[in-house]
Formats: sequence, C-alpha cells, structure tokens
Amino acid sequence: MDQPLLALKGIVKTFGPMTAVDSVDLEIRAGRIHALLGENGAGKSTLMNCLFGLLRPDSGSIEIEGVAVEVTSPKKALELGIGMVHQHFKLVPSLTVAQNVALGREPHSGPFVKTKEAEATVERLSREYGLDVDPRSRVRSLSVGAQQRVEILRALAQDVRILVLDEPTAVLTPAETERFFEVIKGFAARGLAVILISHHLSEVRRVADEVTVLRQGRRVAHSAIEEVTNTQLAELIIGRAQPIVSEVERGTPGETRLSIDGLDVRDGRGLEIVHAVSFTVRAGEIVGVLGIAGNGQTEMVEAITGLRRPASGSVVINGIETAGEHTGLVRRAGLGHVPEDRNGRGLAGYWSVQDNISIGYLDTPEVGGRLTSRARMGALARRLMIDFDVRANSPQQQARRLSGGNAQKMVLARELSRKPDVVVCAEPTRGLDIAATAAVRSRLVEARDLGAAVLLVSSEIDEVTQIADRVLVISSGRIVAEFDDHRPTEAEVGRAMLGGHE
Amino acid sequence: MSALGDFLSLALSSMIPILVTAIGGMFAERARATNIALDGTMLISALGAIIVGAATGNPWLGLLAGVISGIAYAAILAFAAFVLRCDLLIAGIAANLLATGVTLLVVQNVLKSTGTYAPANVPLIPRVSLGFIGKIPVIGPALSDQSALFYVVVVVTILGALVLNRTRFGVHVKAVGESEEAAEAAGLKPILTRTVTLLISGAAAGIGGTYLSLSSVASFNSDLTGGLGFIAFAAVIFGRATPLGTILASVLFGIATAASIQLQGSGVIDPQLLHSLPYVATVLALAVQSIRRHRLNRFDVTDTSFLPAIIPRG
Amino acid sequence: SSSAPSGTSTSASPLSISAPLSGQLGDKSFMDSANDGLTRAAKELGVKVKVVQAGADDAPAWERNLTEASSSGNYGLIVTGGTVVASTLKKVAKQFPNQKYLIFDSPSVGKNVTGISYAQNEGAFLVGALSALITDNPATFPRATGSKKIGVAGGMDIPVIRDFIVGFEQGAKAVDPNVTVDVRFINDFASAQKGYDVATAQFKDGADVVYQVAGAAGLGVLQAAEDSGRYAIGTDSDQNGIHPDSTPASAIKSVGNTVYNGIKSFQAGTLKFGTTIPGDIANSGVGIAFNDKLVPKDIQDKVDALRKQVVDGTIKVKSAL
Amino acid sequence: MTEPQDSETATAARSFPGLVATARRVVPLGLFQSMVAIVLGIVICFVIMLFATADPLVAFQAFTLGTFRNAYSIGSMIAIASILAVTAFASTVAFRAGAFNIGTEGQLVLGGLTAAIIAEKLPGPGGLVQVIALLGAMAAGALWIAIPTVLRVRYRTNEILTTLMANYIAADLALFLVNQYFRDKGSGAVETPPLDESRWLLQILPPSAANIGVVVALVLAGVLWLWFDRTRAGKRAEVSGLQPAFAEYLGIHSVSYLRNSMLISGALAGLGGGLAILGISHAYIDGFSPQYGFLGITVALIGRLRPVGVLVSALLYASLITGATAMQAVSDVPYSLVFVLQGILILLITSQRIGGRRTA
Ligand SMILES: Nc1ncnc2c1ncn2[C@@H]1O[C@H](COP(=O)(O)OP(=O)(O)OP(=O)(O)O)[C@@H](O)[C@H]1O
Ligand SMILES: Nc1ncnc2c1ncn2[C@@H]1O[C@H](COP(=O)(O)OP(=O)(O)OP(=O)(O)O)[C@@H](O)[C@H]1O
Ligand SMILES: [Mg+2]
Ligand SMILES: [Mg+2]
Repeated sequence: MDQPLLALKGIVKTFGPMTAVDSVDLEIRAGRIHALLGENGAGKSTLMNCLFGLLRPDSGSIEIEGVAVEVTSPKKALELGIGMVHQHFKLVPSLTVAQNVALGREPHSGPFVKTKEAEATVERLSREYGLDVDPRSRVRSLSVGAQQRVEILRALAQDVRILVLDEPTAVLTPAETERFFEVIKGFAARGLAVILISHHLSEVRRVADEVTVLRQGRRVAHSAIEEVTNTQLAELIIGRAQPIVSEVERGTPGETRLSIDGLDVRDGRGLEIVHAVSFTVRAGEIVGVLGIAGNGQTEMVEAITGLRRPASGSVVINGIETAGEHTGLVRRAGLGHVPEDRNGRGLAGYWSVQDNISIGYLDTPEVGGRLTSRARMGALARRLMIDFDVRANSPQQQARRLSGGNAQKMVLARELSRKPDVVVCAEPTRGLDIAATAAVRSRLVEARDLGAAVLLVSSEIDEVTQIADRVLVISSGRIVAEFDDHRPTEAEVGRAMLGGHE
Repeated sequence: MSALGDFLSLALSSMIPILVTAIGGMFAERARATNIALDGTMLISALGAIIVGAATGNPWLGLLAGVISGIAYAAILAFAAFVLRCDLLIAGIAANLLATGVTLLVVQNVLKSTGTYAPANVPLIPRVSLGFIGKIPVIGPALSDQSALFYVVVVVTILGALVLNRTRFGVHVKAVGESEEAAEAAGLKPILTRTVTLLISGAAAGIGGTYLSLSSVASFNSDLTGGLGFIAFAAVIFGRATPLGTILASVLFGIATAASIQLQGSGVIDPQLLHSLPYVATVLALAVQSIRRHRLNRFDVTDTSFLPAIIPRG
Repeated sequence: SSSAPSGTSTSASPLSISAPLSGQLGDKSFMDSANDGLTRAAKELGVKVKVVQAGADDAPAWERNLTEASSSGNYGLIVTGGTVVASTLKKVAKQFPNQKYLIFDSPSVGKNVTGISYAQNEGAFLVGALSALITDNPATFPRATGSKKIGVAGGMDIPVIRDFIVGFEQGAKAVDPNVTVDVRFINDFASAQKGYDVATAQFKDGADVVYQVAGAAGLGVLQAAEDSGRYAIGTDSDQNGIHPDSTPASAIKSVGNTVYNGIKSFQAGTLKFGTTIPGDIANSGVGIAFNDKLVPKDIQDKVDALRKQVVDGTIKVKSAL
Repeated sequence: MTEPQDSETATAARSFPGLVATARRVVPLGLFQSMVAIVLGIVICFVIMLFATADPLVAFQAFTLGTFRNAYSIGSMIAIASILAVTAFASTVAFRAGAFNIGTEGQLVLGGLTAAIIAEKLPGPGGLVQVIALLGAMAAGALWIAIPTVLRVRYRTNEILTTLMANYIAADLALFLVNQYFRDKGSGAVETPPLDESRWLLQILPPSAANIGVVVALVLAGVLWLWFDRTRAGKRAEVSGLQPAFAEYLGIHSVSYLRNSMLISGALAGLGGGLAILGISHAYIDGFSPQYGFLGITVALIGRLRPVGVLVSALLYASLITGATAMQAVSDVPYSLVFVLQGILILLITSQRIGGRRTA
C-alpha cells in the first residue's frame, strides 16, 4: 500500500483528570473519504482540533507524507494544507461571506483588502463546487445551511489537501445533505483526503470509503466500509449490542391540553413568519411538527412558550389563555419546555448540574421555600441524575463540561420530572449520538404514556415518524399537511415537506 | 454670522482631544479590548510631550514623545491584561491610578516643580491661519487659527476609518472582537490583534494628551485631563465603536462643551448646571437612540441580554 | 488616645512645625505661596518644618493628617490652610486643646487657633478698576478695543471665587458704570487648555480684559490674551512676567509673608490664639502688582486713588462670604 | 482555547443575535494565590521605595504596618473600610445582576448631600434623625439611578454610559444645590453647616472616625451572603444576571430583577454617602468622598463579588490608604507614590497568572 497522506500517531489529549483522546492512531489516504465515528464525547472533535492546531496534544505526533510536522496553530495547519469545517461554526456574523471566506488570507494590495477579488474567488468556488451563496451578504443574515456552505467554501478557498468535516450535515436539510455528498465525493475524486465525522450511519455508508470508531477516547476499530455492517458499527460505537428499537405503540389521547388557534408570529425584524397556525394536542399523545429548519418553527415554539409575543391568535394551555403572557405564567399553567437552543436557553453553562436542575424546582416544597437548602438541592440533583441517567462527575460539575447528550438529559430531567401536563420540545436530539437519541425519545414516549400532551417540533423525519402519534408538516410558516390517522412513511412526509416549497 | 463661526471654532477645539482619543479607543473596543485607561494614557503622554517639547524646543518632537509615551503606557496595560491576565477593566482602573501617581512623581521629584509644571518659552504646536479661507463667513472663523493638531486629528480620523473598514487589519480587528474562535480558526492571533489595538489607542490618546499640554499653553499638572479620557471612552461606546458613530459622538460633545461655555456669556442659566450640558446631552441622545431602536425591534420581546463590549449589530 | 502635647515651645530644642495642607503644592497660589513662607521660616528662623500634602478633593485625608500631627505631640505649631479645611480644623482643634494651630485663608476656628484671612475682594476691586480703565482707554492700551466689556474666568462657581468676582465688578463699576462684566467658569482649576478655550470665547465676544481666578487653569487665560491680542490679569502672585505684553497687572495675596510673620511671632511668643489676623489692602495682605511697561503712571495713580479710598473706608468693598 | 460548549453558545448567539448573555464572569482566586500576589506586591513596593526615598525602611514599615500602630489609625482604617465595603456592595449587587453600574460615585455624592441636609434641618432625637437621614440617602441614591434603570430596562440603553454620565451631572448638581441653597454662609468653602454632635453616628474608637457604620457594613455582608447563597430570590437574581435568556425561559422575570438590583445598588451607594457624612465628615464638604464610589468598584472586583471577599478587600484597601497617611507622617516619601503603589497592588492582586497554575 502507498504511503498515507496523513498519519496521526499515539495522540493523547487530557483535560485535567479526564483523558479525552487516548493514544489514537489514524491514517488518512488521498482520494478517500474517511469516516470518524463515536458517541458524544468520544473525542472526535478533540482529536480533530489537535490536528488543526486548535489544541496541542499532550503527546503523539502528526506526519504528512511521512514527514513529522508540528501543528502549533490553525495558521500552521492551513499552511500545511489542512482545512477544517467545524462542528460549531466559526464565522464572524457581521462580516460578509467573502470577508469570512478570506479571513486571515485576504487578497490585498498594500494594507488594503481587494474586496472585488475576494468576492470573485467566492463566486468562482461556489460555481465550481455548486455551493450557492452570495459573497456580499452578511453571514448573520444567512440560514444555517448557507452558513455551512460558507464554512466549506472557506476550507476550500485555500488549496487544502486534507479536509476535516465535523458533523457537517447535522443542520442540513435532506436535499442539502444530498447535494453536499455530491460535493465531497467530488473532492475525493480530485485527490483530496476527506475526514468526515457523523452520527448518521446511513450517510456514512453512502459516502465513506473507510471508517474509524472511537470510544471513550480510544480507537476501537478501523476498517474499510464494505467490511462492516451498520449493526456492527453501532455496537462498536456504543460498546454493546444495540437495543432493538421496538415499534413505539401509538398513544391513547385524552382531553385537549394545548390548543393553538390562528397563531400569527412576527420575527425580530417585524416580518410575519408564522401564519394562522392552528392545532391541538391532547393528553397522552405526541404531535409532531415536522419541517425544514427555518420555516417558522422556532418562532412558533417561542410564541407558544411565552418567549415571544404573538401578533395574534390564541394559545390555551390547560384551559388557560397564555398568548402573550410571560413564561412564568405559561409554566404555571403546566408547561414543560425542552428548548431548541440548549446552551443559550436550556442551561447555564457556568452553573453546576445541581443548580441547573434545582432552579426549576425553586417553587416546589422539595427545594423551595424562600430559603433554599444546599443539602436538599444536592439530594434532588442526585436523584434526578440517576433517574435520567445524567452522567457527570458530580452534581457540582459545571454544565458546560457535559457532553451534548448528558446536557440534554439534564434539561429533560428538570423539565419532565415535574410531570408537566404539556411538554413542548424542539429538536430534542440535535447533535446527540445513537444511544442518547434513543434515550431522549423513549423519555418523551414515557412522558406521553404518563398522560402528558407532547408537542415535538423537529426537522428529523425519522424522529417524528417513529414516535409521533399525529404529524403536522410546516412549511413557510403554515401547516401544509396533516397525518391524523396513521404514522406517515418517510416518503409521504418528504413529499409534503417539499410540496410546501413550491 | 461670525458668532456662529466663533462658536464652531470653539466646538472644534473642544472636540479635538476627544475625537482623536476616541478614534483610538474605537479600535480597542472593537477588538474587545476595552480601554478605560484612556484618561491615564492622555495624562502620561501630556507629560511626555511637554517634557520633550521643552527640552528640545521642538513641539513636533514633543508630539512624537507624547505618542510614544502613550504607546508605552498602553503596552503596560496590555502586559497586565494578557501576560499577568488581569481583568482588563480592573487593569484599566489601576492604570488610571498609576498614571496620576507616576506623573505627580515625575513632576515633583524629577522636574522639581511643585504640582504644575509650566516651563517658560516652550514653543507650542503652531496654529494655522488659513489666509483667504479665513475670510469665508462661518467656515473661515471656524477653521482659521486652529491648532495644527486639528489637521493631524482630521488625518488620523480619516485614516482610522479607512483602516477599520478597508484594510486587512480592520477586518481582523472586527473578527477578533466579534468571534474570537472564528478568528483563531482562521489563523489570526487574537491576543496579538488586541495588543495592537491597545497600542493604537495609546498612540491616539498620545495625540489627545499632547493637545492638552502643548498646543495652547505649555503647562502640565496631574489633573490636566479633567476626565476628558472618560468622555472619549463614552464617545466610543456611544458611537457603538464605528467610525461615523464615534465622530458624531465626539462632535456632539464638542458642540455641547462649546455651548456650555458660550451660554454662560448670556448668563441666564446657572453655570454649574450648564457645565453638565455635554453629559445631559449624551444621556438624552443615547435614550433617543435606544428608544428608536427599541421601536424597530418591538416585536422581539425575547432579547433581554446585553453586550458589555459594544459590537454593532447593524 | 495619645497624651496631650505641651503647647509651649522651649527654646532649648528648635521649634518643630507640621504643615498638613488641604491640597497639593503647585497651584501657584496660596499653597505654593504658603510653602514659600514655610521654607523661608525654616531657613531664616531655624525651625523644623514638615509639609504634608493631600488630595485637593480628599477631605477625609486632611482630617487624618491633622489628627496624625496633633496626636503625635511632636509639633509646637501646626500650620494649615485653605478655606476648605476650616471646618475640619475646627473639629480637630477641639480634640487637642493644648495643641496650637495657625490657619491661613480662614478666620480663627477655636481658642487654640490663629486665623489669617485675606480680603481677596479688595484685591479684586483694584484690578477690576484697572480693567475698566483699560477698556475705557484704548488709546493708552493698544490691545484694547474700547468695547467697554471685561471678563472674569473663574475656576469654579464656589464662594471664594464669587468673592473675587464681587470685588472685581464693584471695582469696574466704580470707574465706569457702563462697563459690562462677562463672568464665566472653567469648572476646572487644572486644565490650562480649558482655561484657554473659555477665555478665547470671552475675547471673541468682545472682552478687552479677562481676569483669571482659576489656579493652574488660569495659565491658559493668560496665554489666550497673548494669542487673541488682548489683556489678562493674573492672580495671587505676580504673574506679569509670563506674558509681559499682555498682562498689565496681577492681584496679589501675600500668603507667604503673612505665614512667615505668623511663625515668627509664635516663636517670639506674641501670637494671639483665638483671633484672626486680617490681610487686606490696608496692611498689604492683598494688593496689586502693576506691569509698569504696560500701565502708565497716570492710570496707576487712578487705581491708587481708589485704593486709598478703600483704606480710609470711603469705599466699602462688598463680599460674597 | 476552544471549549466545545462555549462554541455552541456562540453558535446560538449567531443564529439568534443577542440571545446569549455575556455577563462579566469573575474568576475566583484561591487563597494561596491572593497571598502570593499580596506578598509580591509588597516586595515590589519596597523596591520602588528604595529608589524614591532616603529612608526606605521607615517608609516601608509605616506603609505596611502603620495602620496598626495606634488606635487612631486603626479607627480611621475601619471607618474607611466600612464605607468602601458599602459602596462595593452597591457595585456587587448591580454587577451580579448583569448591570454595570459605574455611577456609584454620583449616587454616593447625592446620597451624602441628602443625608447632610436631613440631619441638619430635621428636628428630633438624634438616633431617629440619623435613621431618617440614612434612609433619605438611600432614596436619593436610588432616585439617581432611576433614569438609567428605566432606560436600561425598557429600552436596553447602555447603562455603563448613562451611569458614567450621571456621575458628572451629580457632581455639578450637588455643587449647584449647595451653593444656591444649603451653603454654610459662614464659610468660604462649599460645605453645609457642621452637624450637631447628636447627628453624628456613634463613634466606637474616639477620636478616630470609626463609627457604627461598620456594623451596617457587617450586617449588609451577612444579608447579602444570605441573599446570594441561600435564598430562592437570590438564585433567580443570579441567573437573571448570568444568562437572561435562560432566566426568561425558566419563567423568571429577569427584567424585574435587573431593575430591582439596579435600584438597590443605587440605594446602597447612597447609603455609603450617608454613612460618610454622618460618620466621618459630619457635614457635606465638597470632597467628602475621595472617590469612595469608584474605589468601591475596584474593591468589589478584587473581592470577586462575594460578600466576605468584599469585606476583606475593603479592609485591605483601607489599610493601604491609612498606611499611606502614616508613611507621609514619618518619611519624605512623596504623596504621589501612594497612587503608584495602589495601582501596582491592584494589578498584582487581580492577576490570574501570579501564584496560579501556569497553564490556561
Ligand atoms: N476544553 C475542554 N475542557 C474540558 N473538557 C473538554 C474540553 N473539550 C472537550 N472536553 C471533553 O472531552 C471529551 C471529548 O469531547 P469531544 O468534543 O471531542 O467529543 P465528540 O466526540 O466530538 O462529541 P460530539 O459527538 O458530541 O461532538 C468530552 O467529554 C468533552 O466534555
Ligand atoms: N434581588 C432581587 N432583584 C430583583 N427583584 C427581586 C429581587 N428579590 C426579589 N425580587 C422580586 O420580588 C419578588 C418576590 O420574591 P420571592 O422570593 O417572594 O419570589 P417568589 O414568591 O418565589 O416568586 P413567585 O411568586 O413568582 O414564585 C420576585 O418575584 C421578584 O420579582
Ligand atoms: Mg464533536
Ligand atoms: Mg411569591
């Protein structure tokens, strides 16, 4: 076999007492797409950050074409031909697309930026690779999908030989994903080496040539994609046999708990983004609202949960009209809310797990009363951490140090354990691994079975078709299809989602 | 008409030290390296300028010394913030204290002058009389006989706007200030960029300080700035760290200061209350500005956060 | 607290004096002037003097320094000054009845305190009169326009400064009731640049003479007169030499002399406590220093005539205090 | 370096501009680290003194230990420390709620003026008048922050700027009011008539200025500790400041906490002014506050926004001030050196590098 383009040897990276990456070897060849798999917190991003110079490994070496290199900074990485599209976008919102793409390597004459040239580069690249963006628009105003394209363009703009894509499809629509895969296959065909991180095995199977699996910072498998089955991969990833996802029974609905009527919502700029949405959710059922991100779901959820004042329409929770009321009142009416923006809204990163959980319990006798008690707060946190399988070193651990799955389980613990009558959750499994995703979904089903009315807003077709009892499809702020009598198939909803776009 | 010209002339000369200092502060603020030690920096460079100006007899060397001492002082601040890793705000407060102490110490123990250092026969930064332009109504009296530093400041301001909006460095400053991670991932060095912006703010405050000690009167004491550095800082924040905003804010301060001097002549309002005019004007203008923005965003009831370092969203 | 000191100075050991001031030196006004007096006393009278400065805006520090000196018991006499410190000294002096104090620029504030007060309004009266004469005689004073407008640039709108202004206005009106006085405040005793801006505005509005009562900021006023081609009047000490072409006179407060004399009489045992030594025109505690190059004899004589009227009581100068 | 969760927050900020709080987070220093910093600071001070004066040992000793050499200086130190603690608490309350109130100086000045006027004009038994005067001071402080508060809460007007400007306005306003209406006609200074001794706060170490204001500071520390760490409302206030978007999501009216905290902050600053007038200067004197308000900001930050930390740093700072007084009395160290030393000490004490771990 020929020499690998890139070889990572014995990379170790620790954060304090925990070892995030534990002597990992990785060999990447030109012209191939190499998938890197693993649960949340397995160390994938950490390993890649070491490769890209954002982190310095504690030990281990990096070789390019057999020559040992020191990647001390992203700048160095770029010089070496390593490009990276980050899991969490690293873009500057107020700058234009062209400025972002050229950042750090602007074409210039003297000190001045040649804006025209930078824009031309972006235009050329976006034509060449079929990544459609306007170089002059500001990143702030772009959809997530478009921001993703900007990230990729940025990596491409500098003749990279090795391209790292960290969960690039997590925020893309199915159609965008499809196009995106064409693009990266094109990269490989031109001789680039691609490292792809993803939680979606079906995607991986479609594009990757070989896979490496990390578990708890260690490499547990490496093989060509043809040599492993999806079941085997899943087992490798979670370290045990995959639980069989049994078909979720449909619920038995009771009385109406949440009813939305003629809801109009405006976004931050005053444009109406949700139009005359009406539906109800009954006790003991999960209603799924499915739609491509950016079709007004966010604003709709905010309006229902009291975070945004609707322009008109009514929201009735447990018989109480809550439209336009403060979140405090909405919650008292019986709402539990798992927010889309987990880290901004759903938890305080600089607070401990204990505080994050007990802040939702302040008005209950359990920890409440005007004076709070650390002991009781700790006891509550420990109990819920066990109940909801939140894995943290201790209740005192800072929430921002939790992996995505555990953070989400912590939010669920706070929101669901109080047995709210109405649960609204938005994108509850975004960015979570297989095991965590399964856990979150079964929690929602459990809440339903205990009699909660659950509104599940999601852009994942399989999520909605798996657990929702009724499915509504939202597009451009309107409900465009409704499936009451049966769980729709992926094909059915897929058509409806696109239909709304005509 | 000449009254208007005289008024503008006064407004301009009140504006000079504020504007130039604010333009420098704008860079630091934009890179999220908030410099509240502008006042102390002005003080240090006012002293540096007058010492060298008096020693060499050349006011331009004085200006150079003012700028260099401003840069040096900002370097101390950067050292405290990025090497000692003090909170930048606390370091700024400490730097202001330090400036008072150091200047007093130098004036008393090195220059052997009690409190106020006012050497005789120091050549001042020249004033520029504009010849025939001075005859044009309003503009003539407003512009003629301004200190040559006025033109320096105009150049610095234009340069500042150009650098921030047209150059690579400007883009880097914005990127570092708005998203440190994005900047890092693009291979920029945030700390380096911040340090440079701090040095720029020091240099600009150096010009402002020189104006105070070497343009109209060659005199220095440790209360010389009278809080002008804080006013400049206010202009930065008020102008949302954009060039145009900062210029407008400084102009507002200049006009309000001139008004508080000119209206005293009329004798209708208590001088003490008149003195508050620039500050009251700021609060009013700020209130109007945010109420208008609030109108535009009134549909958005969710935004309850704020950004201590000012990043323009427009 | 500590043992009370004996107020009597034995001639065996030299007299020790502590001077905790209510501000910093360098105001080129009474602090500096007092310091001159103290230094001269140290040199000529063989006393030991320790000057302690404090922030001009730090009243608690004045009290600490005064108490510190008083309670140490090491000082035969404690000298302090500035109107602002009077109320603080009053409190402290009561606590240390055996300690002797000398305060300048304030009346006595206790049985063990001697005050020295200055009639700054009388000094200002004289320069006010001169200013009116200048604007009335553009032929004699080539830089004057004859606008019948003169001005005062005050440091801050505080009682002492008002006292200057009242005297100045009265002096000007005594010469010519039609002269108008443009009073403005710099709101700053430190920034010469601001003083320059304010005075320039006054000159542009037609003032022929501006009288500065603004400490270090006043240097800007003097410079503005030079640059605007008009006149300015100095304050507290003789500032005529700074801009000899545009400064016709200065109003004088001879703090140094009076403090020196106070110490001298304390040494001689003749200083009376609980009383106030007035410094006015009559005993040359305040006065006017002419710039002979600019002010011809006849004008000086006219001012002097007014001075005599104040001394003999024909004219009573108003006070703001 | 990159922290995965932080970048998610940043992503959120990007898609919902302005939703993520960026409240100033102050990292707590360890005890060891603080000690190292203080020792180092003192050593550096000594080195500077070696150059600045002929008798460095005497000066150094006075500066560091001078405060504790007699009851009078200890009293002065306590008096200053209690004012600093109260103004630092004012800053603490605001900072914790996410409001950068840097107008404490102005609130303090007007609070002090109000207390002086009430104490002078109001007849009645001393103790009662003192209480009313202090309440008046608090009301004045709260009133002076009311406009920045309303603007901040309703329109999100930057309170850093409005409160900063309010300082200058307060100084002018106080000067105007005293000059025009409340001046002691027998004095040439800008001051109100001296207060009757019945109006003075009870002195605990006469003749020093130490007074029962220190009890107020201690009680406040206790109350704030309870409030921050042990009450439900305190928890809610904390999250409102730390991350308003999270607070709103939780059903907490973050804006009302912000508003109340700003008003309380203003009231505490006003109280600081009242204590300084009734306890130390016993009249409103222009310059009664050697920047207690501004110093309070520093003290609060050095104390890491924790009640006990604030108490300790107030004591430390106050002993720097009285130590300087002692130093001036016994040596010829120039007055200006005090500022230099204070500045250097602040830098060292707040440095997170010195005595801390080497790595980030
Ligand atoms: N800066 C840091 N400080 C402390 N711990 C960290 C840091 N960065 C990552 N970790 C921890 O290291 C482990 C590996 O994280 P990493 O982000 O590499 O996981 P991942 O495999 O990319 O997970 P995901 O699929 O959620 O993206 C996690 O437990 C994470 O909490
Ligand atoms: N530090 C503070 N800052 C701002 N507002 C406060 C503060 N403390 C209390 N409040 C206000 O006072 C109210 C009463 O506080 P309290 O502790 O009684 O809340 P509560 O009774 O638990 O609230 P609720 O009735 O919403 O459950 C709070 O809702 C809040 O609006
Ligand atoms: Mg990852
Ligand atoms: Mg209640």
